[in-house]
Order: sequence, then structure tokens, then C-alpha cells
Amino acid sequence: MSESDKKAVGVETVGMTMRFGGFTALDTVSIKVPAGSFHALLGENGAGKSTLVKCMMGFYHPTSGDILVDGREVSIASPRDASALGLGMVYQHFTLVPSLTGAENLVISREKVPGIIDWRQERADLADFMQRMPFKLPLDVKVAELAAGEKQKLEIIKQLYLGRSFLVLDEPTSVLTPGEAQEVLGLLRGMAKAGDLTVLMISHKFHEVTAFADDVSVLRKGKLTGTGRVADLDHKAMAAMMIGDQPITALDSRAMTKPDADIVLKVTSLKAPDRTGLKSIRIDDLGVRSGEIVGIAGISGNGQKEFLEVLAGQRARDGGAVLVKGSPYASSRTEARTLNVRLIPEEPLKNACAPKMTVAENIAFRSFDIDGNGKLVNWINTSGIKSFAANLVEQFKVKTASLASPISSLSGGNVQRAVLARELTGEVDLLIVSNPCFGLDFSAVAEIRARIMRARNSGAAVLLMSEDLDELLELSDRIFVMSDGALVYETPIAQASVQTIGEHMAGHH
Amino acid sequence: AAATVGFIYVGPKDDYGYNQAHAEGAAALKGIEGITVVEEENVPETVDVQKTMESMINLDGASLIFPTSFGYFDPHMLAMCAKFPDVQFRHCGGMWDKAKHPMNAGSYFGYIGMGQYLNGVVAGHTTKSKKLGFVAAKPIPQVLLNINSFLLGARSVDPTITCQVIFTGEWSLAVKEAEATNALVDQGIDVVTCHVDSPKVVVETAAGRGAFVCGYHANQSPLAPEKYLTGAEWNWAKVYKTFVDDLVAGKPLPNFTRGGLADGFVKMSPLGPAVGEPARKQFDATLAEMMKGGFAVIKGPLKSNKGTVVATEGQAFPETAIELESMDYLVDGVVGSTA
Amino acid sequence: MDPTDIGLWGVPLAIVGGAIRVSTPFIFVSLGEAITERSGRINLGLEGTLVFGAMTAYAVAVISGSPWLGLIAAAVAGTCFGLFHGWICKFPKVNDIAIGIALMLFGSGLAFFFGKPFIQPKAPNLPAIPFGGWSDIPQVQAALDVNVLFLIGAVLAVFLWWAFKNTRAGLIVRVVGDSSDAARAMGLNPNTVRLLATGVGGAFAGVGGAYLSLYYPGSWTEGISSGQGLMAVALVIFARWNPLGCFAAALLFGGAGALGPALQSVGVTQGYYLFYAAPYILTLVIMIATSSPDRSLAGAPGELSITK
Amino acid sequence: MFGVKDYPAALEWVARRAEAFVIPVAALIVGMAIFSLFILAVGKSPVQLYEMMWRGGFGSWFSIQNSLSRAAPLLLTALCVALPARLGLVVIGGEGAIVLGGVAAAAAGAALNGAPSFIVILVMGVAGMAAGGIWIGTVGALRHYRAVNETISSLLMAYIAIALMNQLVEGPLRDPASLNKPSTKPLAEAYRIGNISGMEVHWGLVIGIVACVLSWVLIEKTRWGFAARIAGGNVKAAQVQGLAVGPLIVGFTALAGGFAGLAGMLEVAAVQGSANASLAAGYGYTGVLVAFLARHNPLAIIPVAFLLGGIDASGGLIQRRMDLPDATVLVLQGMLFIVILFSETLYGRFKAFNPDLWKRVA
Ligand SMILES: Nc1ncnc2c1ncn2[C@@H]1O[C@H](COP(=O)(O)OP(=O)(O)OP(=O)(O)O)[C@@H](O)[C@H]1O
Ligand SMILES: Nc1ncnc2c1ncn2[C@@H]1O[C@H](COP(=O)(O)OP(=O)(O)OP(=O)(O)O)[C@@H](O)[C@H]1O
Ligand SMILES: [Mg+2]
Ligand SMILES: [Mg+2]
Repeated sequence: MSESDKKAVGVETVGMTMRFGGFTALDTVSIKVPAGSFHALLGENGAGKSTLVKCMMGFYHPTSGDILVDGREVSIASPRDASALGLGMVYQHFTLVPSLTGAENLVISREKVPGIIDWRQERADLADFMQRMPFKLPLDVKVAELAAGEKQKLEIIKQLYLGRSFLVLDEPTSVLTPGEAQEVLGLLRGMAKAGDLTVLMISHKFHEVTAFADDVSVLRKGKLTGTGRVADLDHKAMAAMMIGDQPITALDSRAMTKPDADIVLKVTSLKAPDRTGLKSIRIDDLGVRSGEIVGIAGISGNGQKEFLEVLAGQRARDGGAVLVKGSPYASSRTEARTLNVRLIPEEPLKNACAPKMTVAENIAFRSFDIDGNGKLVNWINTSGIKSFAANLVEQFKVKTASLASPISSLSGGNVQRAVLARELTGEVDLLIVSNPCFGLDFSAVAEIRARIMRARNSGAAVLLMSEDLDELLELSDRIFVMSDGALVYETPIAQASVQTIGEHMAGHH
Repeated sequence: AAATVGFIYVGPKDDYGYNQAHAEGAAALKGIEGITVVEEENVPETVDVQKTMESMINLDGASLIFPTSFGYFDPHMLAMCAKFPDVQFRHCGGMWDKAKHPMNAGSYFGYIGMGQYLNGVVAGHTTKSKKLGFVAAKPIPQVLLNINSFLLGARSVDPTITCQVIFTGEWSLAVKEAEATNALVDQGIDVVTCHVDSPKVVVETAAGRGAFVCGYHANQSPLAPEKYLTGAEWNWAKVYKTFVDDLVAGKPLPNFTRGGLADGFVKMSPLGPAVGEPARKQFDATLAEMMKGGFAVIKGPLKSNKGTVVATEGQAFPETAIELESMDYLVDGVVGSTA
Repeated sequence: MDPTDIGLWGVPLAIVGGAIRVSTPFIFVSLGEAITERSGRINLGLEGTLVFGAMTAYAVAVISGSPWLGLIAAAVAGTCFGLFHGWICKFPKVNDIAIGIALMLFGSGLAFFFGKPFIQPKAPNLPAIPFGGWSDIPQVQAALDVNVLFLIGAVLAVFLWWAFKNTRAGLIVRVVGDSSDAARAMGLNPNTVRLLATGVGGAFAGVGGAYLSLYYPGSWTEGISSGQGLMAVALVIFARWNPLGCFAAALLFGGAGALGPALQSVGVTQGYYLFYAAPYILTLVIMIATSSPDRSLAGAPGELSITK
Repeated sequence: MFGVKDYPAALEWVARRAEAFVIPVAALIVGMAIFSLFILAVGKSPVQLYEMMWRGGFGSWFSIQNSLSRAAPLLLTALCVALPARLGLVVIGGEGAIVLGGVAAAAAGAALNGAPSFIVILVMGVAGMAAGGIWIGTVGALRHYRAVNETISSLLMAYIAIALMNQLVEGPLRDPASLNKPSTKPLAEAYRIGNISGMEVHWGLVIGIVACVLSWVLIEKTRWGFAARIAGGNVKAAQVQGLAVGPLIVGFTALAGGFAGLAGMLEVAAVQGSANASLAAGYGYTGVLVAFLARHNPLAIIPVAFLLGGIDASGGLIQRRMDLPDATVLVLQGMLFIVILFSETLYGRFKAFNPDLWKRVA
């Protein structure tokens, strides 16, 4: 690969319109990304950002509109055409092939792959290439076995390996730690500066935009609502372009936790196998009091997922106890109901929804089998389910075509809202959440964090697992660090330092 | 008088075996003035066969029906007999019992045991290893009688001959029949015969392994001209003609007819080129004696292969003997068991 | 020792011989299905394709006098069935499992329909290669009379195993089978790849059928297949989509199938139905023993409807 | 149902449902047209063929009853596929549950000989359902607790069940009087299930229809059905909701197997009078087809099974009158089903079926 002699290209869309059936996701959007620039694309969830860039990549075929590359009109019928023009993209949802190794993923993505692959040669070339990359990745394990952050880095490395001149990144940093994000974006920024690469980045994080981007374009409900130089805009201005002057939900002020408040969740000497069966997670002692948020930080893949699965009753434990309000908790529906336990896993569409069932049905998951008084009923009340859902959709501002649409047709953010609506309604004594704001725009993030804080203030015990350190620092009363399957460090929020927490996450203690 | 006659087969009517033998009999009726033949193949022994009979009666106007598979009788044919008292039903298998069954029902059946005995005679002369093989579907009386007859025929040549039997458990299962044949030949067996619905696979596989074969149901010699010794075949054409002649003549049909070689219900395939002179001689002599009538394959002294006495000295069961219809033993010299 | 009297040795010999004789259709169908399923589509209709292939092979061999022409015809017919399945399943909302079941019916129906005139005539068989010349025991010689198709099947298994890792085509099939989105992002058209993979799968199944009618048992009857096609599809899951596993599973299945007749031939006659069920019982037991609730089906292609 | 004022609502109601009716019927017609070409190609008259089909399968009270008789067992065996399908399981081995259900029912009937008939019939039904339920429930349990793929395990277990049935019927349970067709002891006349009054179809048809309706109610209207749909849609989501996925899967598969076992019991009590190898008549496999054609909707199973029964019933007449092989019907079924299954892709493609359109028009 000789990416150094490839020059960055500029890309422009003219009057891009995309309709899905009767729904207009993009409405005559024209944006211009000059060669060698670092451009940010902002917008609420569902604004049409991903749709726009997918049209640029030939992944979607726009209803109308043109694409110019370096000023020339081109026709991009498929990602292959885009690739031939040097255009590449890191998709919002991973497009690595899980059952292939990293090396296989890289090689097969190349435009020209020989009929028979000489792996010895390829490996040598790859090793050579990796030498020049700022981060190291195991290329010989299946992608499925990589942690989310590693996958994201591999996606980016793949694009660099393919020698792109124009790179689109759709929310690239949502699964990276701040350090990693810094590293990745810094590298790309440098390449853009050197004129090797043009970058178009979709992000919900203003500080990233400010730190790395030159220009910004903003989409709102499928229309381009603003564009400008980052240097001229502050966060407030960008936010205004995104959502107009709707108020942003403010975090409630933190009510005092009584030090002698009841311990709602108590985990002792918990042991459980991880999914490889080779290692195990061990939680020696963890207590969460009523009215406090306990955050668990950690690099993904250190057993947080397994811990959550144990709490959700999806993973058998080898030993130990989980007590909620003093009684043993095995995650049955009755226990969760009587003890008011709510659990929201990450990636709700994958882990907390039945994608083909309707929005209304999904919202009813918690309550379909009880009547208004909480008594078990055997018969489903279809109209009750509808009106219940209609009410929550309204309250939580879930954007959906209809209550009878399958929930999979909603944008990621709206799925998340629907699930929160379901789980935060009613009395909550213990709330267990994992990465609740993953991939959401800032107003949604603000709203969700506010709701979590409100739950805490009204007496719920909250266990918050997050890969977003900012989130933990903003919400938690105490922070634990999980590393290599165990809680290795604890700090009250007052003494928390990003530095120390980061070191523990990395396992340097 | 014009009449429609219905035939129902459990398998395909050109299977080189059981169904083909019946279909050939049915084909023999097709020239007869005033007779329409309707046939249906691959009819399972479920409510389907009842409905097929009913459909033949209601939609085709059949007045005489031959459900040819054994399992069609009870309860399927009996149910139809009760429902259509004006229609005549004749079932292949000899189950009709005047005391129990209606008069518009009836049975016809052939005694083919002697045919297998003759197969055994030729096999006994042909075998060098003195070991014969028999691929059988299920250990039911008819099949057991065939196995025993085959061995006894061979033992009439040389009393040290044994016959190995393998049950496949199904009436038609090509690969398993081939495997069974191979397993037999692997044991050094050099003459094989069978009782399954379609002997095609057994005949071809055995011949392919260099063993000799005796046929069953129909003439399979075109499948293995060199290795085919002879075979016990049905001659249903004769039976069906008799019934239909009576029907045309307006005479009541017999409720029960059965017969063997002597009556022309059963015939032997022409002897193949591999059959030697001594074998031909004994074959002809035995056949001649059978044609006289009164020949008994099962006669004393005879023991089962478990050592129990099945016929004492001087006791003889001619082919019509009722005891043979509940045969549940394999005779001494047969290697295998009935369960 | 009398060279023809091998007594109890007949059992292991029968298992080896049976494994070689009986396994070939399983090998071909399951290898074909492995390719199809690796591309993310399931074709349950291979039973119909197998039967149609058996009929076509036999008919063409009868008419032309050449078993090889028959074999080729079966492969072509199988390809057509496969392509048809692949084409029809590319339409949104069309369920590949259901279409497969309908095709099973359709293929068998067509085979029986056109096969009637070919039940009686005799077709020339595919030749076998005698590998048993070194032994003077006829049973060993017979057991080692190996049909070329078995050998081709063995080579194919190894080749496919290699090709899935080391060729562009192999990697592309895996990409498409594991993630349609990833494939599309690479500019691959999953439908085209699946179409071709199903076509190849069909061709293999056709060849499997040709083996049945032209070699073992070597005749055309309507009962020629006792569900080999369907079982082979199941064996692919058992083999975890690994071509070498398919080969091993087919051998295991063939060998276990020979157990029943072989045991009876040496006088073990009680409960033969249960011996005949040995391949199924054995497969089930191994499946239970090697599966675990904590691991999902390792190697399952991500886009496969049946394991999703 | 609707007043004059509700005209738009009525139109909307019709439009919403018309699609589910018009598309399959149109597909049926197209399939028949394609088959006509096939029949023309082999030199026969499609007109005559369809006339035969009509007469043989649907054209008279006799033919309708013939079709219904053939449909009866399919109702129950299709449920054996449709119920697990709602949990995301593809069970294709219902045949095993039928044969074991039949054997268990026959054994129960023989053991209780002499008892009052309603008790015996009840116990036979329970025994059949229990045997089938245990068999397919095991498939579900293996799937949930050991992650054994249910498609392959159910298929394997079907073969094993048939072997077991043969072994029992020819061994310990054999009636010594059943000479050339090994069977269990024939059921006393009093314990047979007869025909529906005024019809030539046994009560199994009614039982099947009731089972379909109950299954529909179970899935669509009860909390267990709702929970099953959640688990079928996403097991992880169901677990997070604390739903007992294991018992749900085992329960639904056992119920499904129970229905197939009941089909076996009905074969014994209403048709065969004893258990024997004829129990393995392929109803289980046909049931798979019926269920998929019905898109696993228990109510849709009823017409689909009837259609299948009708085609089957007309097969004999086509064979006899037109000198076409028996396989003609297989080809027809294959073709029709491919076209019908293909028509799934057309749902939602026609504006005419969009209720909004009619809302505006009206
Ligand atoms: N394939 C599709 N079919 C129908 N509607 C779609 C499809 N893809 C996207 N949409 C809709 O188009 C709108 C824009 O979606 P898009 O994914 O572009 O949003 P986004 O700006 O990337 O949001 P997010 O920040 O959540 O990623 C959404 O309302 C979404 O529901
Ligand atoms: N306790 C543990 N100690 C060390 N490694 C672990 C542990 N648990 C999991 N791992 C391993 O880390 C690797 C990647 O983890 P994983 O796939 O869980 O990342 P992830 O999906 O992002 O998870 P998470 O939700 O925990 O962030 C896997 O190989 C996994 O087995
Ligand atoms: Mg997006
Ligand atoms: Mg998003």
C-alpha cells in the first residue's frame, strides 16, 4: 500500500434527497467537504446523518441528487464504486465480519484480492503496515472475540489500510475511551493536515468537534440547517442549529445521600464464568444504597458485560450472593416486580427488544401480564397496551411513524427512549443501567441523564456501568473500576481523578 | 355386462416386485370386453386408502375392488365393505373369515412357499460355500415361511447348508437392502434371495458382488441375466381373470380363493444359464411332484433353530395348513431370529 | 483360515465398507449445503434435488449409455434447482426454509413424474476403483472397491476447507454469510453470492443423487432416497459448517448405518430396529455432548435463518 | 358490523384484511396457471385436470368430506410446527411425536380394556399427548438447556421414534394375533372414535379445529403467548424481563408435541384401531409444509390443511382418469406452494391495500 502518494479528495453533495417509502429522510441536502479538511456533521438522532453518508457511499441509492468528487460529477452505484474513487466509511454499526479474523477482514476488503491468497506474504505486508499505525491490534483472532473498542479501531485501521482519500466516520468514538478517541482522531487530523485524507465525521460530542474539525454542517429533520467554520461557533451555537431553541433538560441537583440509607443492592463473593469459559469474574463486595449512583468504569471486555448478564439472570453464577433489599435475588419476573428492580442493558434493540414486534408491544414488555393493580392477569388487553404505549411515547418523545410499526424501524436513539420509557415508569428501587447514552445526541443524553438523576433523587439505588468516563463523573456518587473481571478500585466522586481511574482501567496498578 | 374394476397398490406399480406383479395381473384384464380397469398407486395404509376406494366407487363406478396390500384389509377395506354392501371387495392376503367378515368381502392368496423351496433347491446345488442369504423385510409368518422353505429346499440337496437372514424392518428401503446384501456376501454367502417389496436392489447388488440370486414376486432376470438362477413369481393374471370372468358372467364371486404352483397362482422364472444339470434335474423332478398336489415343505422331523420341535416324525403341513399362517419360528439351519 | 470366512471381522469391515459406500451422497449433499449455508442461506430442498438428480442421472445414463453423461446431467439439473432456490429466496420476506420444503416436494414430484419410464430399464453403473488388490480376502477387496465420487468427495472436503480460508471466493462466501451489511459495505451483492452458492450446493446434491442411482445401490426407484438429502442438511449443522466435519459426519453416519445389517449377519439379531437407529442415536448423543448453553453454535454463519 | 356512518372505517377494515386474502388467492391462481403449462407440455388437458381436481377434491359433498378427512391429522401436526415457530424454533420432527403418541394411546387403550369408554378415550388422549409432548418437549429442553439445534435434533428424534415404535409394535406390544401386519391389540369397538354426526369424517377434524383456535387464542390473547412471542423475538430481551424462557420453550414445545401425539392417538382411535407401522405416514412432514404456508398462524392452518387435503384427495381421480402418474399431485403441490410462499414478498407492495388510501378516498 502506498497511501502517501494518494491525495485527499474533496466531496460535495448537491440536492441530495432520500425517501424511504413516504418518509423523507433527506431533503435536498447540499454540503461541501473540501479536500484535506476535517468536516463534522451534526444533528439529532434521526436527522438523516447516516442516511446522507450512506448515499455518498453508494450504500443507499438517493431518490435524487448528485455527488461531486473533486468537482467532477460521479455516479456511485455501490460501495465498490465509492471505493474505486477512494471513498471509504466507518459505519455506525460495525461492518467487520465477526467470524473472520482481523487479517482476513482487511485483506478481503481490498479492491483487488488475488484468487488465491498467499497468507505468508499478506501477513508480512500487514505486519509492515501495522508498524506504521499508532495502535496495536491482534489480527489473528476472530473479530467476534475483540472488544468493542478494538473493533472500532480495527474499522479505522481497515480504512487506512485501504488507502482512502476520503473517509467518513459515523460516530467513531462512541465505544472508545477518551484516550483512545484522542489517539484516533489525532491521527486522522494529522493526515488531513498533511493533505493525505479528507475526513467527514458524524459526532454527537461537541468537544470532539471543537478539538478536531475545521468545518461543521448541521442536519435537522432531513434538512441542512446550518454550516460554518468551527472556529466561529461555540457549543451553544451548534446546539441551536441542531435543535432550534428547545430547552435542554437540565440535570436535577444532586440530593444528599444519607450515609445510613438502606443498602438496596448487595453483591458478595460473586463468581461467574466469562463467555470463553476460561476466565471468570469475581465481585467480592459491592453495595449500592438507596439514593446513590454507583458507577462502574472499565475498558470494555473486562467482564462488565458478564456481570450485567449475571444480574439479568442470563448467566449462571458459580457462587456468591446477590441480595436486593436483603432478599436473595435471582432476576425472576416476580422478584423484579416485587422488589422494583429495573435493568437496562446496552444496545437495547439487540438486548432488550423484540425487533419485529411493534413499538406498543415492546413498551408493554414490563406490564402486559398485570392489571392496573399489579395483579397477574392471564388475558392480554390489547387496547390497554395501545393506550399505555401512546401515553409513554408522548411523555418520552419517542419518534415513531405509528404505534404499530415494528420497533426495529426506529432510529437507535428512539429505540433507547422507548426502552427507557418502559423501564423508568412506575416505582423504581433499584436501577441497573449499562451505557444508557450510547450513540445518542446531546439533547437525548441530557434528558436520559436527567431521568437517571431524578430516579436517584427519588430514592432509587442506581448501578451505572458505562464506558463513558464523563458520564460516570457527571452522575456517580461513587465510582468503581472493573479490570480483568474484578472491581479493583473504588473512589467517592469527590476524590475521583480521571488520571487514577484511567490507570486502574488500564490495569497499571 | 360392463363393469369397472379398481386396483390399489401400496407402492409404484412398476417396482420389479410386489406391486408390479399385481399391476401385470391388472393389465391382463384391460383387453376384456366391457371391463374398465382403474388403478391407483402409492396409496398408504391410512384413511387415504378408504377414501381411494370410496372415490373409485363414487366417482368411477367401480363394482369390484382389489386392494392389493396386506395392510389395507383391517380396518380400511372392512369399513368400506360395510359402507358399500353392493360393491365386491377382494383382498390379497387370505384374511377373510366367513364367521367374522361380510360376504361382499373376500380374500385371494397364493402359496408361494413352494416357489421359495424350488429357489432353495437350485440355490443348494449352486452354492459352494454352503451358505445362503435371505434379505427379509419383517419377521411375519409369510416371510418366515419363505425363509424356511428356501432353506429346506437347499437342505434337500445338502443338509449341511445354512441360510443367514437379515431383516431390514421396512418393506422398501433401497440403501438398507443393499447394505444387507453386502453384509451377507461379506459372510461368504454366495446365493441370495429376498422377501421385500422391490427385489431390484437386492438382485443387482448381489449380482454385482458376484453372488447368485433367486428372484421373488416378479421375474428379475433382466437385471442380472448371468447370476439369476430362478425366481418365485406371482401369476395374478390368472386369479384376476377368474374373478372378472365370474363378474361378467353374472355369477357370484368366490369369497376365498387360494392356490399355489399347482393351481397356477404362482410360477417359476425360467432357469438361468448358471443352473447346472443336476440342479435342473432335481428342480424339474420336485416341480413335477408339486404339481401333483399334496407336497409339504414343512414336515417332520423338524426343529426350529432354537431347538424346539415344530413338526414331529411323520407330521406334515401341506401349504394349505392353517398352522403355517401363524408361523413364528425359523427352522434349524437358518441363522437369525424372529424378534 | 478360509479366506471367505471372516466371521466377526465382518462387522468392522462392514462398517468401513459401509462408511465408504453409504457416505458418498451425504458427503456431497452436506458439502454443497455447507457452501450454501456458509453464504447465509439454507436449502432444505436438497432432498428433492438429490432425488431429481438420481432420476436424471439414471435416465440420461439409460438413454446415452454413459454413466458419466448421467452424472453431468444430474449436476446440471441440481444447479438449476439450486439457482431457482437462490433466485426465489432473494426476494424480501421470502422464507428460505419454507421454500426449501416446497422444493423438496417439487423436486421429488418431478423426479417421480418423469422417472416412471426409467424404473424398468437398466443403466450402466459408475465404475469403482479397486483399492483392495493387496489383500486376497474378497470381502476386503469388495469393501475397498471405492467409487471415484467418494474420492472426489474426500478431496473436495479438504479443498473446501482450504478454500474457505485461502481463496477470495471462499472469503467472500464467508463474508456474505456472516454479515450482509458488511458485504454490502464492501460492495458485494449478497444475493448474487448466495445465488451462486446455492447453485453450487444444488449441483453437489445432484451428484449425490447420481451416486445413489448409478452406483450404490445403483438403481432408480421411487424409494431410492430414504431421506439422505434432508439428513445431510442436518449433518451440516452437526459438522459446524466445517467441510472436514461434513466429511467426518458423513463417514460416521454411513458407518453407523452399516452396523445394523452387519451385526445381524454375525448373529446379533435382537432389537435390530434399534441398531438401525444407531446413526441417529449416535449423532444425537454427540450433538448433546458437544453442545453447551454457554457457547452459541460455534461457526454458525451469522445470516443463517435457522440459527439466528 | 358497521353502520352507514362508519363507511370509511368499514373500507379501512376491509382494506387492512383484504391483502391477506387477495394475495394468497391470486398466488394460487397463478400457480395453477403455471401448472397448466406443465400439463400442456406433457400433452394433457389442463381443463380436464382442473375439472378432475374440482370433482375429486371440492366439487361434491363426498369430495369435500374426502378432503376434510385428509386434512384432519394435518391440523394437529401443523400446530406442532407453528407453536414452536412463535418462539423462533424450527421443529421439523413432528412425525416422531405422532408415532409415539399413537403407540402410547394404543397401549393405554389395551391396558384399560373394560373401563368405561369415555374414561378410556380420555386416558388415551392424555397418553398420546403426553408421549408426543415429552418427545418434542425434550427437543425444546435440549435446545434451551444444552443449545442443541432443534431442527436437527427433532429430525433425528423422529427417526429414533419410528424405530422405537417398530420395536414396540413388533416386540413387547405386539398382538400375537396380528400375523402379517404386526400391530398392537385392536382397540375394542367401544373405545373407537367415530364420525361426526352426519359426516364421513371422524371427530379428529373437530378436535383439530378446536386445537387451532385454542392455539391462536393462546398465542395472541394470553400472557403466555405474549411472553412466548417476546422470547421468540429476542431471547435476551425475554431474559432481561425475567420471563422464564426455559419453561416457556419447554412448555410450548411440549404442547406442540402433545398436539402431534394427539394426532397419533386419533389415528389409532379413529382410523387404524391399533398402532402399527402405518402411523408413520408422513403427516408430520406434511404438517411442516402446512405450518409454513400458514405463516405459523394457527387459524390460517385450517384453510391451508383443507386445500392440501383437497389436492391430495383429487390425486387419485387424476391418476385414474387422465393416466397421469401419482406424482402429478406432488408436482402441483410443489409448484403451488412455491408460488404462494413467493407471494409473501408482495405484502405491503400494493397501494390498494393501504388503509390510509381508503381513509382519504372515503
Ligand atoms: N432503511 C430505512 N427505511 C426506512 N426508514 C429509514 C431507513 N433508514 C433510516 N430511516 C429513517 O430515516 C431517518 C434518518 O435516519 P438516520 O439513520 O440517517 O439518522 P441519523 O441522523 O444517523 O441518527 P442517529 O444519530 O440516531 O444515528 C430516521 O427517521 C430513520 O428512522
Ligand atoms: N473477566 C475477564 N477477564 C479478562 N478478560 C475478559 C473477562 N471477561 C471477558 N473477557 C474477555 O475480553 C474479550 C472481549 O470482551 P467483550 O467481548 O466482553 O467486550 P464487550 O462486548 O465490549 O464487553 P463489555 O460489555 O464488557 O464492555 C473477550 O475475549 C472476553 O472473553
Ligand atoms: Mg446514524
Ligand atoms: Mg446513533
